[in-house]
This record gives sequence, structure tokens and C-alpha cells, in this order.
Amino acid sequence: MAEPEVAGKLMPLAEAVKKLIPDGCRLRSGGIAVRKPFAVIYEVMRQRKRDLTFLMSGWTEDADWLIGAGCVDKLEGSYLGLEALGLAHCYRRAIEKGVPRRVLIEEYSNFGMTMRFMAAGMGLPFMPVKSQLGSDLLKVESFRHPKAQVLEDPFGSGEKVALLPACPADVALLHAQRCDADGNAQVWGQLGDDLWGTYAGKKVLLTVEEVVPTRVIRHDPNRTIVPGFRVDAIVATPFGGHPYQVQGYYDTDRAFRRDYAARSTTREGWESWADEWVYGVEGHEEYLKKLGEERLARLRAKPVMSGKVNYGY
Amino acid sequence: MAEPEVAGKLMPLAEAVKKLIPDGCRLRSGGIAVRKPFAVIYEVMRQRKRDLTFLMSGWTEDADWLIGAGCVDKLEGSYLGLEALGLAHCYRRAIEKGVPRRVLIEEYSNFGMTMRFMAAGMGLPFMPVKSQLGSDLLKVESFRHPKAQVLEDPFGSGEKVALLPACPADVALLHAQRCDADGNAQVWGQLGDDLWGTYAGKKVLLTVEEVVPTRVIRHDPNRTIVPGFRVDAIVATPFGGHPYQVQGYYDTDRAFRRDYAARSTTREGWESWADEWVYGVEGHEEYLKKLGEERLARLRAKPVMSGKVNYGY
Amino acid sequence: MATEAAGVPAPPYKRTELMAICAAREICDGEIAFIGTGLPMLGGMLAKHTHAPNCIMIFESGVVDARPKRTPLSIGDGCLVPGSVMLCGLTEVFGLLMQPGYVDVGYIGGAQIDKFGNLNTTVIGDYRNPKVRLPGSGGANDIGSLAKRTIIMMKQDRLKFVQKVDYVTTPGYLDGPGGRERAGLPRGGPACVISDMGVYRFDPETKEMFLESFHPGLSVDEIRNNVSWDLAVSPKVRATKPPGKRELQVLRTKCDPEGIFLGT
Amino acid sequence: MATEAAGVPAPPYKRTELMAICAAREICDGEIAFIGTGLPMLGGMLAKHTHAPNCIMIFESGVVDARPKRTPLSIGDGCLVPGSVMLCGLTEVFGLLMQPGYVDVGYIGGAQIDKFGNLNTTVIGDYRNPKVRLPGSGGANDIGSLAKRTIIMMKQDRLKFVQKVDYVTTPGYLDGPGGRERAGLPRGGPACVISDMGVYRFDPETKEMFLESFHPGLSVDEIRNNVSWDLAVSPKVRATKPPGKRELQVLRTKCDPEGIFLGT
Repeated sequence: MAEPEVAGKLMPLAEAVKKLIPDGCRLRSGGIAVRKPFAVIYEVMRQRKRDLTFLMSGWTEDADWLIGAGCVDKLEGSYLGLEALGLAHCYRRAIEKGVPRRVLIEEYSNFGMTMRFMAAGMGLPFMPVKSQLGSDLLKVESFRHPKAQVLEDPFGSGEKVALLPACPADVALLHAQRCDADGNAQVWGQLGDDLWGTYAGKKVLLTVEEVVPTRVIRHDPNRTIVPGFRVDAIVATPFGGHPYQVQGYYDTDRAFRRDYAARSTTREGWESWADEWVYGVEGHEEYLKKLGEERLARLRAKPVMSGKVNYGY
Repeated sequence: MAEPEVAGKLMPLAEAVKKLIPDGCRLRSGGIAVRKPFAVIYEVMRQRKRDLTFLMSGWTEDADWLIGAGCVDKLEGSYLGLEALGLAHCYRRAIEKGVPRRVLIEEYSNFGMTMRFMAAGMGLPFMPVKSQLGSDLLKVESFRHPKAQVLEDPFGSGEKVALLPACPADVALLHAQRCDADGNAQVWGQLGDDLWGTYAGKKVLLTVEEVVPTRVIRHDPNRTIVPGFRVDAIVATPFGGHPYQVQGYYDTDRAFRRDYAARSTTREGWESWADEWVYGVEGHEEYLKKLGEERLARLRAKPVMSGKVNYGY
Repeated sequence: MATEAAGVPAPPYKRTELMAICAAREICDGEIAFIGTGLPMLGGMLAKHTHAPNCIMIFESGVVDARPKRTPLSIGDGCLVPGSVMLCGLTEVFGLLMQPGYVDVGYIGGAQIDKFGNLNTTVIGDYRNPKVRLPGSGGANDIGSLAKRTIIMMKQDRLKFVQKVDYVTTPGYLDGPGGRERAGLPRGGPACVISDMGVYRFDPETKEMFLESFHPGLSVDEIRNNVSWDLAVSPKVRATKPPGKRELQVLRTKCDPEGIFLGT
Repeated sequence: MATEAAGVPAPPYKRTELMAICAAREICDGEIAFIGTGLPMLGGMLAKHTHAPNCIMIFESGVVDARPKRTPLSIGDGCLVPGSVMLCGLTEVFGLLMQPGYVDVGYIGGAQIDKFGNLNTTVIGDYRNPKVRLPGSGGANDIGSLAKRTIIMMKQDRLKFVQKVDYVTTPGYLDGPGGRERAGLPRGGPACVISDMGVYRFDPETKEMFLESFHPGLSVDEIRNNVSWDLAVSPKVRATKPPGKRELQVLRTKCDPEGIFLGT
């Protein structure tokens, strides 16, 4: 049997971002500090995209960079900070002072956002949850009306749930460990909200550490998170999750994250950081060259190999 | 660090069934022809359990046997037949003639049942779906009132969904490929409805092909479907899914299934089958002896090994 | 069951083989096809081996792009697993692929059908006191509700092609034009019925089933006699295109060499 | 920030160390603990290394029974993965483990708290025109809504322990007795607040926070001066039990040898 056609899905990063991410679109990024698609974020900044609605279950630097770059009009999410490294200052400047521009935000909890992605991925208008009840997350409106609906169980238990509206994306980003030329993508380690978040995208822009022969995928199909026919563009971006980690490939670049946290506290500091690492860099390859092989080698993962299982019958 | 206590979870089959499955309980079995917990079904028959409410997304022989044995009072499910081998005749006799006893049934679709298990597993009173709308599945009531609620999207899209009530179980059965002594259970191959169905159980009775050292589990944690702290009893039952297949362990016993399909067309035929394979057999070990090493050897899976992945950082 | 027209020599293929081949012809290359066991499975395998090498077969137990090396007896058959691209569960297959509209074509069978393509696989007779208790929906209702189009495969006689089904397990066009929309179904509906007597399609306006082709050896009248309503017939009605040599050869040698579903 | 009482020599540990140790003491052996990064993580690691070897640490990014060999900087840190028993996603951790009630204890931080334990991690000032924009809920609301009990860890002053929080990110007892039940929350609520000045619990009747112990070197009055409501104090109020030698040693050598969260 012949392999499905590649149909030109494998493409350079700049082309994928140009083709799939128009100004004004609803863009979902990978959440919860796991396999974050930073290579795409850099390219979105370099292409100076505008008026994005950025969607995620737990943002960190990715959202802060895009806000600093003025790419973002609206946020729908649950958290924006640098985790242990403190507050996200581009976010603060945008919300507190409108610098470089005003940004609207619509907030839910992490679980709430995940269930909203689940609803969108499953083609449903909403999903029920039991968190967020009683909090200002449901009471304080932002740009969506209504933000949620509290419903008493129609089957008579007396329980209440909050119905949260689906969160569809025009484009979902997924950074996976590997895929084949058709875009059948595999991930392992922590999964965050990637299952539902990916399927919430009408289109899927997939970046991977490695493109592998399809037999590698077909020898372990339980690791596949999305089949190729749901993927619209594939970009091979080794170290595409830097400065975050990708399980089995490399560790977090703590020094890089600390440098960003320190410099981004002022607008001038942020601009010099962005000139150095984004606008002064032509693309992902040059970015890796700038980081240097020595630094990348230090980050590379040590082997902690899984066993094998038998798929036979 | 010390390993968590085993706390006596590992036990013989008869003890687990005695302890966990009281008469009259709501019992969830593994669905959709994948890793079906037949060893437990045999033991439930031998212990002559009564008045069970049997829950599943797609029953085959397991339900037919229990109905033939008079163990079942109610069914909540979506399908009961022998797949390519034809109708389930104990089911027919019970519904059409009340032999050996009357059985009530409440029906949804496969996806509907899965979403009902998801609701129960997630502690929610219901889940929305878009199938079943307009069909008699929602219109023809059985023992639950109401059976579903059709709701128009409160967020204004005009879309309709059916809210299906949660399907909680007192005990969920899971037959997994392997687990460690704590009950951290791993599965691969087709997953059917096992994720949600297992968590729908207040208690979980886990049977496995093999109990392995915990380091085997901890070397490939993405394959774990349920953590040990959600498991109440563990039984090692090699070939515990016979006459169905378990990926990587053995193939379906087609001759056994065909023999059952032929003999169960009459009540007398069913009784002689049950005497031979259930009541005349003391337990799972004797069952395997009766099948014989030659037959089991023929069923054993050929190796089709996965690759390894790196979990390092 | 249909009987062969007197005097016409039996064609060099079985009726089940023609049905499986008709099923295969309904899949276009590159399509996502949702498949159950039996003749649809053989149709899917045949399509992939012939005109639609890039179609992707999906199974509800959680298999995407199955490439079975033998005839699967069950949707959970172990032979569906090796070489597939993704293994998952019902939620992913029905929830993430079918409900949002990514499945092009789904196959279902039935015990009773009406002129709007509504299907019954639940009971013959009264629901609470049935003459024959059938297996029930399984995934059929989900496929018929959510796939972009549905292909129905079933045997035909007046007790099967009925005025009113005893139970609507899977909606066709319900009460006719606008029926699915009123019920809230997001898309889809039956595109084609493949029986052991002929091939039927549905009028885009009236949503009523009409005869497109009769299987070789049968006449339109014989088919009408096996339908309990006044069957519409296409003005271009013709004989079903007989199996090609390669179709038959691949079907017999690669899809069901043991004759499990084709008969021996 | 609290100041040391004049004349009392500085104890041989940092305030952050005492907070992490207090966090550890809240976990019983065998419990399921839901953990974020920072001091709660150190508390969890410390508990597992000392009195609660069978406690299971869960992270929202999808890790069950993490056994990190270094101090994680992020909830997605790669060091949480090797040696865990289950890797999954947010849906499993929040949906299948926390929402149905299988998580015994969850840790959260906050920028503002009121006497009923309601927490704000969203904004200081008006929501639409804030003085300081904070990160928002993340998983905090889910933990505070759904865990069997919640442990709150935060710094203390009159601007943090307030009459009314500017935004209820995570519900404590809302407006007091019956507040959670009226909102529809299925269980839970804050069990304990660990600040850099003392440890607080909640009255089972009034749901109001009261001082259980003040950290060594501080007085009840000093603590009252750093709360903006009339703080209830336990009749059995006492000094917080100082760190044990083994607690400090394990914390410093195994949980945060680089001083990432404890300070250097």
C-alpha cells in the first residue's frame, strides 16, 4: 500500500507562519510549561503579526513576548507569569499602562481552559466543570457575554456545574517530539493540555524536534497524539522549545529564562532583549547558531530510556 | 524513598470478587472487544452473584454469559451481540421470554455510554453529545427518568446538544497488560472506553496479565492508565481476557467463540456450555489447564516490538 | 432474500462479493472512512488496495489508519493494531475526529430501513415486548448522526425495507427534508444504501431513497416487490457494474481469503 | 514583612525554611498531595523524605508520584518525569483525580487573603484598571475549589491580610458558613494558612481564620498588627514548633541545595 501523499505539508518555519497565521486570528499555544512552541513564537514576532487573540491554559514567556511585541489584541487564558521567576512584565505594562498597546483578557482557571479546549476539540458548544463556582472568575465579565452559565443538574442530584463556552482556535500550535512526513505526531512526558488544545484548532501548525520515517511512528502508535490528516503544516525545529525543555531532547535553559526575567522588568530592557534574540536574528537556524553548540550540548538530555512493549497478536 | 505499602491489594480472584462485588451492585466491564475481563466474569458466575446492574459501552459474550447465568437485573449500555458471530441468545431469551429471568435495559450509543462514563469519572452529573438527537435512543424511556435532556446552547450558537446523565459504577473492572504491586496499571493497543470506564468506578478491580516490578512501570509512565491509589484489588490472571485477545500477549480464540455462538442458541446448549466451561471449573487456573498448554501456545502473540523513547532531561 | 432471475446463469461472483465491491467504490482516495467489521471492512480494505490507497480507515475501539494483514473478526481485533498510525480510545475517535466533522464516510448495517433512510438495529416488534431483540446501536447512531455521509449495507426484503421502522436506532433523514436540522444533528445523513439486490441513493430535495442500480440478474420489478413502500426509481436506472477481475481477485485473496464474511 | 523581635537572637534557620517545614508537616503519610512549584514543592519533597514516605505528589501538567532528583523550577520541569508512575495531562489530573475528590491536600499561594480564606492572585486594585496585574488563577482556583483541603502559603502584612480581597480568584469559605455549599462547590476549603509570621486554621463553625501559632521570635501583637481585621487567636496559641535538625538538613541538602526558593 502506498504512503499517503505528503502534499507539501513539510515546510520552512517562515512559510508555515506566513501561510497559517493571519493577523487577527485566534492562536492557541502549547500550555503548562510543556513542549512550548517557542520557535513559532519567535517567528510570529519577526513577521510582526497583529491583533492576535492568544489562547492558552497557562502562559509564560510566550505570551509575554508576543504582548511585548504588540502582536496581541486579546488573551483568553488562566495564568500569565514567569512561574518561579516572578511576574510577567510585558503583561503588566500592557494591562496597567497600555504599553505598547492595550490588551483585553478573559480569564478562567487552568482546568476551565482545558475543558473549553475539550469542548472546541469535540465540536461541542460548552463543557461542564465544578471549579470556579462562587469565584470572580465567573462573575467579572470581560469581553465575552455571558462568560459562563451556572446550571443545576437537570437529573435531580441538586449539584451545580458551571458550563464554560468552547474555546475554538483558528490555528493550534503543537510542539511534539517527533512526527513522520504525514504529520502523525508523537509526544511523551507530561501532556499538559495538548490533546484537547491541539484539536481545538481548525488548523494545526506542528513543529517537531525530529521528522522520522513513518515506520518509527507505526511501531509505537499509542504515543501518537494527532494523526497527520489533522495537521496542516509541519516544521522541523530542533530545539524548537528552547528556552523550555522537551523531554528526552533537552533541559530548560535556566540562564536564558533568568536573563529574560531580569531584562524584561523595564520596557527598554525588554526591547534590548528582543533586538538581541528576536529581531536581530534571521530565523531558527541563526538562533541556534547564536546559542552555540556548546550551550546546546550542555542542555541536551541524558538518556533515561523506556522499555519496549509488544504490539503483536 | 520507600515504596508505598501494598496493603494487601494483591489477592486471589475468588477473594477479590467476593470482597468487591456484592449482589445488586453496579458493575462496569471493559468494553469494545478490547482486554475484556473474562476471568472476573467467570468468577462472578461461579459465585452466583445476583441482581447486578451491568454497565458497558459495547457488550459481547461477557454480558451474554452473566445474563444466561441469571446474575443480571439491569443493563445500561449500547450494544449486545456476538459481533461477526451473530446475535447474543441469552440476551434474546431474557428480553423476549424472561428466561432465565427478566432483564431491564437502558440504551445509549457507544459514544453516549463513553461520555456517560466520562461524566462519572470526572465527578460531573452529565456530559453533552451531539449524536442520538432525533433518535428513539433519547425518546424511548426505560427505567431512568429522564433519560436525557436536550439543551440549546446557552451561548447563543443555536446548536443543540443532548445532556446524558453520568453512569457511575460501584465497581469498575479493568483488565490491563501489566501493573506493579501498588496497582499502577499499564495498557497499550486499542483503548476502547477504558480510561473513563475505569475511573467511573468508586472501586476498581484490576486484573492483569503480569505483575511486574515497579521500575518497569516507572520506566515508561506514559503507558499508565490508572494509578495504584485508585485501585482496590489486584489479581494476576494470565490469559485473563480469554477467549478475547490481549495485545502483545495472545490472540482471540476464534474456535472458542464460535463454539459458544453455536451452543448458546438454545437454553440447553448454553447450560451444557456453562457446565463445561464455568460451573465445572474450579477457578482460573483450572480453566487454563482445561484449555491446555498447546491451545494457549497457539494463541500466544508473536513479537512486534515497539521502539524505546528517552524520558531523560 | 432475492432469487436469481430464471434462465440467467449465476454470475461468477457471490452477492456478498458484489456488496463488498460496491462498498469499496463509495470511498474516494484520501478520505477518512469509519469502518465496522464485516462487509464494510472488506470494502475498506479493497478500496485501499485498489483505487483509494490514501484512504484512512478508522475503528471506534481506537485505531487510526489500520492496515490489517488478515480479516478482522471484531472491532477490537489485534490485527488492526500493528502498523496503524495512532491508537487511542472511543473519545478520540468519536469525540475528536467524528463529532467535529473530520470523518468523510461511515458504514452501518441495519435490520429495518424506511424510505428516509432511518435505521433500526434495536428490536423487531414492540420495544418492551419484542419479537426479536437485536444488538442495539453500538456505534451506529454516532456514525449516522455525525459522519459527513453514511453508507448503509443490508439485506433486502419487504420486512426489512419497511414503511415505518419499529425503532429509530440511527437517524436517516427522520421525517424528510429539514428533519435532521430540526433534531439538531450537525451534518450528514445516508448517501447510499447497498443491499443484496441493488444500490440506492437519496433525492437531495425530497430526501427519499431511490433505486440507482439493480444487481445483475435482477429486474426493477423484483426489487420493487421487495420494498414495502412505492419505491422511486432513477430515470437512469441501470444494472450495477459487475465486479472487475482485479476487484474480485484482491477481495478474495487479500481481504477475506477464508470467506469469513463473503461465505465459502 | 515581619521584623524580628528586638533582643531575640536570629534563629538558626530562615523564615522560608520554617514555612517549607510547616508545609511538609501538613501532609500525612499515604496522602495524595497536589503541588505547585516553590515552597509547597519543597514541603512535599521534605514530607516524602521524612514522615510521609508514602505520600504521592501530583502535578497539574500531568505527573503522578513525582520523585524529582533536583529542585523543579517549573510545573513542567523535566525532572518530575523519570521515576513517576503515571504521565498524563490536565484533564486526568484535575478531571479524574481532583474533581471527583481523590486529592487530599492542595497547596496554593496568594497576594491577598481575607478572614474567610478567600484568595486573590489576579489584580491589586480595580480589575479593569489595576494597580498591579498579577498572574491570575492558573490551577489555584481548581485546587481551592476541588481538593479535600487546601493549604495556603503566603507572605503577610496588612496589605495582604485584608478586609476584602480585590478579586476572589480562589474561593475560601466565601461569605462564611454555608458559602461554599451555596455556590455549589462539592467539598473542601482552606484548612491552614502558613505565612512568614505564623500558622492559622479555620473555625469549623464560623469558618473564620484564627492564629494557631506564631513563628519563634514574633509576638501575637506583632502578628495582629499585620492583619487588617480583628484577628481571632486560639486560646492555646503557642510558638510554632521550630525546625528539627533532620528536617533542616534534608530540606537544605535534598530539596533545595541551590537555595532557589529558600534563598541563599
